[in-house]
Amino acid sequence: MRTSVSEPESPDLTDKSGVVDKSDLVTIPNEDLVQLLSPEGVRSDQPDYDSWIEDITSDRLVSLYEDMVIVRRIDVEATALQRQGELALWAPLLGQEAAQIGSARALRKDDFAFSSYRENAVAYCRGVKLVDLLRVWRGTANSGWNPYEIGMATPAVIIGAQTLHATGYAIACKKDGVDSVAIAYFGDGATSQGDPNEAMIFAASFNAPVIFFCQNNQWAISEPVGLQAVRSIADRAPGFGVPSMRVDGNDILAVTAATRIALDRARSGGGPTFIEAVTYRMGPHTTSDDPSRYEDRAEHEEWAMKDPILRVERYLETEGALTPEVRAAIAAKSDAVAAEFRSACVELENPEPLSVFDNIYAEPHTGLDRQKRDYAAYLSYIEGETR
Amino acid sequence: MRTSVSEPESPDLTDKSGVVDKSDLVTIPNEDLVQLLSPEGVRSDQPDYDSWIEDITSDRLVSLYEDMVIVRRIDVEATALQRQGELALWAPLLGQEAAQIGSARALRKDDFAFSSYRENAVAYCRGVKLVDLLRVWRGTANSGWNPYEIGMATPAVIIGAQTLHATGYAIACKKDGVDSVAIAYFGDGATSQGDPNEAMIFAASFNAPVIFFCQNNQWAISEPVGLQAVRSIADRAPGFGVPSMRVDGNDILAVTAATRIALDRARSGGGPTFIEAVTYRMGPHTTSDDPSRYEDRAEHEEWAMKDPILRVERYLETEGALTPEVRAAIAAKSDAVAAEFRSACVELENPEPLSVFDNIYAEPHTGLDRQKRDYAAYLSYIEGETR
Amino acid sequence: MSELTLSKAIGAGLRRSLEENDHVLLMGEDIGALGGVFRVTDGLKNDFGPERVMDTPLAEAGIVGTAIGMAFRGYRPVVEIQFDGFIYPAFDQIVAQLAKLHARTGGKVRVPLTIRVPYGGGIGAVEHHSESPEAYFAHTAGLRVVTCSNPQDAYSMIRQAIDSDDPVIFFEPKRRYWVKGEVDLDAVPLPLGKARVALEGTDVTLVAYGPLVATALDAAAAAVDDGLSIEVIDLRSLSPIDFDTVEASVRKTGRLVITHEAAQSGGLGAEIAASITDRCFFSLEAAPARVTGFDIPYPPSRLEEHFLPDLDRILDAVDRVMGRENSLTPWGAS
Amino acid sequence: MSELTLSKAIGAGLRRSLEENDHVLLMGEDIGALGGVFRVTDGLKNDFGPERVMDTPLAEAGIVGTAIGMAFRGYRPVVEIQFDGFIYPAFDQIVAQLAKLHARTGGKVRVPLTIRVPYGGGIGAVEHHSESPEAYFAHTAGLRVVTCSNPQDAYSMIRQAIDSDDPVIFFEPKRRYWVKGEVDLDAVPLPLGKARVALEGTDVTLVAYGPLVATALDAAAAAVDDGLSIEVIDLRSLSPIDFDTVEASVRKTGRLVITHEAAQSGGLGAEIAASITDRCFFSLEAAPARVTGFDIPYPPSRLEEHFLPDLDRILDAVDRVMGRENSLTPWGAS
Ligand SMILES: Cc1ncc(C[n+]2csc(CCOP(=O)(O)OP(=O)(O)O)c2C)c(N)n1
Ligand SMILES: Cc1ncc(C[n+]2csc(CCOP(=O)(O)OP(=O)(O)O)c2C)c(N)n1
Ligand SMILES: [Mg+2]
Ligand SMILES: [Mg+2]
Repeated sequence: MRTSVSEPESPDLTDKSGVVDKSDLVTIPNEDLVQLLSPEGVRSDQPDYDSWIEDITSDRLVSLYEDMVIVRRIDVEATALQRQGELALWAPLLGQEAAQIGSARALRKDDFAFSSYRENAVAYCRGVKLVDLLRVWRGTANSGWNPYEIGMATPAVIIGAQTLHATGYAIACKKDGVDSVAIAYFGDGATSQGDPNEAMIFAASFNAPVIFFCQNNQWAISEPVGLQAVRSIADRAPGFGVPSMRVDGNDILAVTAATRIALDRARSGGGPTFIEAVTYRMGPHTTSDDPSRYEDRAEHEEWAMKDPILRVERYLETEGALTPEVRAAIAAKSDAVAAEFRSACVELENPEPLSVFDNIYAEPHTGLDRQKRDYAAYLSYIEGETR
Repeated sequence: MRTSVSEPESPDLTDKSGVVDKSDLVTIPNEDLVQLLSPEGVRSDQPDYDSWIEDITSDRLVSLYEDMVIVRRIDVEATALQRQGELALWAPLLGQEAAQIGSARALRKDDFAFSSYRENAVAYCRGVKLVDLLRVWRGTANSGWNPYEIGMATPAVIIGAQTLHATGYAIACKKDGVDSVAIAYFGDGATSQGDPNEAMIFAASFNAPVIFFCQNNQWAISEPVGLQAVRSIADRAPGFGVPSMRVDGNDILAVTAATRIALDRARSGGGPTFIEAVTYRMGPHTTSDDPSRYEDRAEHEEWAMKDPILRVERYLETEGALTPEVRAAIAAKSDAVAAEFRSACVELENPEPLSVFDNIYAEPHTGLDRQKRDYAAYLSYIEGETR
Repeated sequence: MSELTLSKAIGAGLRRSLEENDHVLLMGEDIGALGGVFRVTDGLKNDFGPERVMDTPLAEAGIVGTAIGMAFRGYRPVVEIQFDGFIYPAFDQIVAQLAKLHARTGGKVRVPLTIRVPYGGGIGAVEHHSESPEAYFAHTAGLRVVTCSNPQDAYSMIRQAIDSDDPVIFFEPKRRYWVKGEVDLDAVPLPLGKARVALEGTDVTLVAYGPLVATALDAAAAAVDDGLSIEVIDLRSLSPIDFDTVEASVRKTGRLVITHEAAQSGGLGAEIAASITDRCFFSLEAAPARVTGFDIPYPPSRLEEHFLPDLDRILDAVDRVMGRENSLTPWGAS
Repeated sequence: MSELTLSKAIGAGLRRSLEENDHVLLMGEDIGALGGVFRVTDGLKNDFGPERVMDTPLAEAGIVGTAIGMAFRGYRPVVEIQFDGFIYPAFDQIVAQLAKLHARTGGKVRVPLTIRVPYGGGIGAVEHHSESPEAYFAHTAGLRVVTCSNPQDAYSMIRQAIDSDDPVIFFEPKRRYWVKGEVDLDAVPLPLGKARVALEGTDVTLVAYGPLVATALDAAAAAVDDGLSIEVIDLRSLSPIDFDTVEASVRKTGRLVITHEAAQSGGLGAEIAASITDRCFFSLEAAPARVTGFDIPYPPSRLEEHFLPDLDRILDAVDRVMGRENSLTPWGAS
C-alpha cells in the first residue's frame, strides 16, 4: 500500500532561481496520480487498488454510471431553473461526478458526511429527497434536509469550517465505540484556510476516524489552484501525520478504491486519511459566475477529454454492458428525476412570515419572543390598515 | 545541502495498530537532528553546515557565549524582581539561549523580527534598551520599544498571529526590491493555530523572504509537543512548499548555520524556510506557572545535561579561550547588566492617568476625545472633593 | 462630473488612490482577473499589475494578517472581504492585531489599512451573504468604521479611508451597488467622521446609514402625505459617530427613529438611542424608536422582506414616536 | 451547604455535570494535568480520565469546531477558552457555525455547547488577558450569554448552561474567582435567563453583572451615608436580558445607572439604556447613565484603575441621575 502514500519531495535548498514561476503548477502533472480507468475507457491493473474494487462488476458499474448521468442531469435542470428565475443560484458540479459519487457510494449508512455547497451528488447518494436539494437555492430555507435522516450535515458555506465538524464527529464515533466514519468534503481553495489545517492537527492528535476528501477542481472561483498551493495538495497531509492519496478524481474506480482504503483504515483504528481527487470544474463557479473572464479555454478542452462519465461509458461499451435497454432505462430514470426535480422546485412555497423566528433557539428566549410578538402585531396591523 | 532538508516519511497506510500511543513522541528522537557541537562540547564536522560558520572563531564564539550568559542572568534577575513584586510576570527563556541568540545574531540590522513573548534574548541581540524589556511585565506599557529602532516588532501575545505579519513584511521587502528578510519566532504550540499554517501558504505562494523559526521547547504551558504534533514539526513545512531544517536548538553553532542558510536563501530570491530548533523550556512557562503539576523531572534532568551554555563553555575551555580574564570580564558585564536591569525596573514609573487615551488612533476621534474630556473633568473633580 | 454607479464610484476611488500613491495596493480573493464578484476592482489588475492588485490565497486571516505586515513597511493595503459573512475568520487579526497595534506600540506603528466589506441584505442571496456585522467593529476600539449610501460618498470616502492613518472598516451597501449618481472626482469631501443631513425636516429625526438611507428618504417622502416632516440623517461614520449632528437635529425635532439592518440587540441603534437620550433627555418628546433586523441569523432570502426594515416599518415607528396610532398601540384595540 | 470560592464552585458544577451525564465532556488548553491556568478544572482529569477531560491542541477554532462536531453526535462539550482575549480565533466557528446551526437546520441539530471564558480585568495582567468581549456575543443571535457574580450562581449557572440545549457563552469574572460564599449544591436555581435583585432600594436602579456586581454593592453601601437607597440588579443573563426585572425596578426608582467593564460604545449599557428608555420613558426622571470602560484597548495594568469602573465613578453617575453635584456639572464651576 505504500505506493499510494504521497511522499512529498523536498524542494532543493540550493535552488536560488528567484521568483517561483507558478504558472505551470496550475495544472498538476499526472505522473503520480492513481488511475484505474483511463479517459479512453481502458482499465489498468494496480494490484494495491484493484483488490478494493473487486466487487464492482460491470453491473455495479452501470449503477454508478447511472448515478453520474442523473446528477449531471440534475445540474442541467437546476441551471435551467436558475435561468428561468425559479432558483436564485446553483453551484454545478459538472465534471466532478466521479469524485463525488465514487466516494459517497463507498460510505455506509451510519457514516456521516460534512460537505460544502457543491456536493449535491454526495447528498444524492446519501438518499436526499430531491426537493431538499432545492430549498437553499430557491431561498426558502437555510438548509434543505435533516442531517440525521441521511447521515450528512447540511452544507457549510463558510469555506473549510466543516472539516472541524467532521473531525469532532469522528472523535465522538471513537468515544462511542462504533466504527462509523466521518468524511469531510472540501475544495482546493479551502486548503488555504486555517480550519482544515487545524482539523488535520486535531484528527492526527486524537487519531480520529475521519477522511479529508479534497476535490481539487483546479479553481476557487477565479483563482487557480497554483495560487493556493505551490506543490500538490496531497503533499501537505503527511507532514501532519495524516497519510494521503492522490487519485484521478475523474476515475470513479480509483476514487472508490481510495475511499474504501481510507474507510477501512478509519474503521480499524488507523485514524485519518487525506484524499486529493484531482478533477476539474467544467461549469462556472455558480450560475452567477463568468469564467470567460479568467479561464483558459484550451485547458478546459483538455479536461473535457477526461470526462468522468465518458470513460465509464467507453469501458462499459467495450464490456458490452451498455445495451440499448440499459441506456433507455437510464434515460427514462433521468427524465423522471429531472421532471420530479422541476416540479418539486416550482411547487416550493415561501415559508410563513413569522417562521423567521422559529428554531433560532431550542428553548424560549424572552428577547426574541418579544420581537416575534411585536412583529405579529405589526403584520396584523398592516393587514388591517390595507384591508 | 539536501541533507539538511526534512523529508517527512509517510506513515504506513497498512498500519492498523489502533490508537496511536503518543507518549514516546513527547521527546523527539535525536537521530535526524543537525548538531555541530555536542552537549559534551565536542565539535563535529558537517561540511554542509561548517562552511556557514567558518567565521565563528573562538573569539566570536566567546562573544556569543557572553550573550547567552547575560540573557540567562537577565532571566534570573527578572524572576527575582517578579518574586519581589516589582514585575507582575516574566516568561523566562531559560534553556533556549542558543536558539534565540544563534538565530538573532545571524540577522542583519535591516532584517526584521516578529516574535512572541519569550524572545527576550532576540530583543537583546537586536539592541533593545534594557528598560524596554521591562515595561510590559511591569505593567506600564503594552509594548516596550519602538519596532523601527531595533528592527523587531513588539511581541505578539496571541499565539501565532505574528507569523502572518512577518510574511506580509517579507512580501513588502520583495516589493521594495531590498534583500532584507523577516523572521517569525514562535513556539511548538503555535504550530497548531491556523495563522502559522496560513502564513506558510502565503509565504510559499508569494515566495516571501521569510524565516519561520520555531523554538520547539517541548511544551505549550502544560501540554507536551506530542499533543500538537504526532510527527516532527519540521515535517510539516515541506508539504506547503517551504523547505525545512531541524536543528539542535541548544547548539548555537547549528542554529547559526541554519539561520544563515535560510537568510541566504531568502536574500537571493529563494523564498521561505522553516527552521525547527529543538530545545527545552527549563523554567516554568511564566513566573505564575507551576510545572511540578505536569513536568517529568527525569526528562528535565536529561535536558539539563544538554544545556546550551555549558557545551560552549566546555568547548571554549578545550580551546583555551575561556581564560580567567575573559571569565571575569563576562562576569563583570553580567553584573553590570543585572544591576542596570534592576534599577531600570524599580525606576519605571506609572504613566499619567490620562495617557490611557493616547495613541489609540493616529488621527482625532470625536467619541474618544469626549471620553477623555469627561474623565479629565472627573479626575479633577474627585481631586477637588478629596482635597 | 460623471454619472457612476456606486460600485464604479468605489472602483474610481481605488483607481485614483492607486495612481496617486504607489504604496497603495489591493488584496483579496478574486479581485484580479475577475475584478471581484461585484466587479468593483474591474480592470485594476490589468492597469496596475499583479504586484499592486493581488489575488491572494483563500484565507481571510491570512489576507488581513499579511496586510498588517505590509503596513509595517509603509504600505497602505486595501483588503477586500468578499462578503460580510466571510470576515469572521479574520476577526482575531482585526480585533486583536489591527485595532490594537497603534495603541500597543505607543503610536510607533501606523496601520493605514482599509478593509472593504460588501454588506447587508436585499439581494436574494444564500446564507452568510447578507449580514450586517458593523456593531462588532464599532464596539472595537482602535478601528474606524464607515459606510456610504451614494456614489459621491462612495468615491470620496474610499479615498479618505485609504488616506487615513488609522485602520478603517469600509462597509459597502451591496444592494445599492447599481444605484447611479453624479460623481465629482475632485469634490472637496466632508470629513470622514461627519454625518450628513440628507433631508431637512422638523418633526422627527430619522437616522440611517448605508443601504437604508435610500429607504429612509423614501419613508420621508411618503410621510409628507401624512403631513409629517422627517429629517433624515445619513450617519456615514459608525466609529466615531457624529452625535453632534444627530443631537442638533433631535433638539429641533424632539423625536428620534433609528434604522439599520443588523440585529436590534446590541446594534448601533442602541448606542445612538442611549447617547442621544443622554445628550438631550429633556428635548425628547418620546422614547427613541429602533427599526432594525430581528435577533435572528439572516433568514432565507424568500423571507428577507420580513427581516429588512422597510418604508412601512419605519413609518410605523415614526407614528409611534409621534404618538399616533401604530402597530403597538392600535387605536381600534383600545 | 459548603463554603467555596467562585472558581471551586464552577469546578463543583462541572464535576456534578460530568457525574450525571456521560455525554458531558470538557475540552481546552491545559485543563487536564494543570487543571487550567485558574485551576477551575483541578482534579477532573484525574477523576474522569482523559476521554472526558481533554487537553487539546493549541487552537481555539479547532476546539470549538471539533466540539460542534461532537455535539452533532449528542455530546455536550464544555469548552474552556483560556482567557477572554483568546476567543477571537474561534470567532467564526462561534458566530457563523455554533450560533446558527440550530436555526440553519430548522431545529434538527442541537448544539448544547458551553464555552467558558474567564473574563474582565483587575488582576494586573498583560495585554489580551483582561478583556470583556460580551457585547460581541450578546449581539449574535442564536447564542445565550450569561455571567455569574457569586459562588452559588457560579455553581448553579454552569450546570444550567450545560443542561441548556442552546449554545451558552459562560463568562467567568476572573478577578472574583477567589471570592468565597456558601454554596448549596442542591439549591433550586433561578431560571438561567433571569436577573436577580441583589439589593433592594428606592432611589436609583444600578444594573451590573459579573465582576462589577460586588463593586455595585459596595457603591450601594457607601451611598447609604449620602442618604441614598440604591437597588442593585445582578443581570446574570446578557442574552436574553431580563428587562422585565429591570423595568420593574426603574418604574419604582425612576433612575438608572448601568455599569460594565467593556468599552462604552456599543456595549451592553447602550442596549439596556435604550430598551429601558423605550419601556419606561415616562417613568424616567433622568437619562440613564453608563459607567463603563473607555473606548480603548485594555490599558497596561498599572493604568487599569483608570479604565475599570469603581465605586467613585459609579457614585458620580448616581449623583448625576439624582441631579446632584457631579463631575460633569460641578456646582463650584457654575
Ligand atoms: C470564509 C469564506 N471566504 C470566502 C468565501 C467565498 N467563496 C465561496 S466559494 C469560494 C471558492 C472555493 O473554492 P474551493 O474550496 O476550491 O471549492 P470549489 O468552489 O472549487 O468547489 C469562495 C472564495 C466563502 N464562502 N467563505
Ligand atoms: C490565541 C491564544 N490562545 C491561548 C493563549 C494562552 N497561551 C499563552 S502561551 C501558551 C503556550 C504557547 O506554547 P508555545 O507556542 O509552544 O510557546 P512557548 O510558551 O513554549 O514559548 C498558551 C496556550 C494565547 N496567548 N493565545
Ligand atoms: Mg476548487
Ligand atoms: Mg513551546
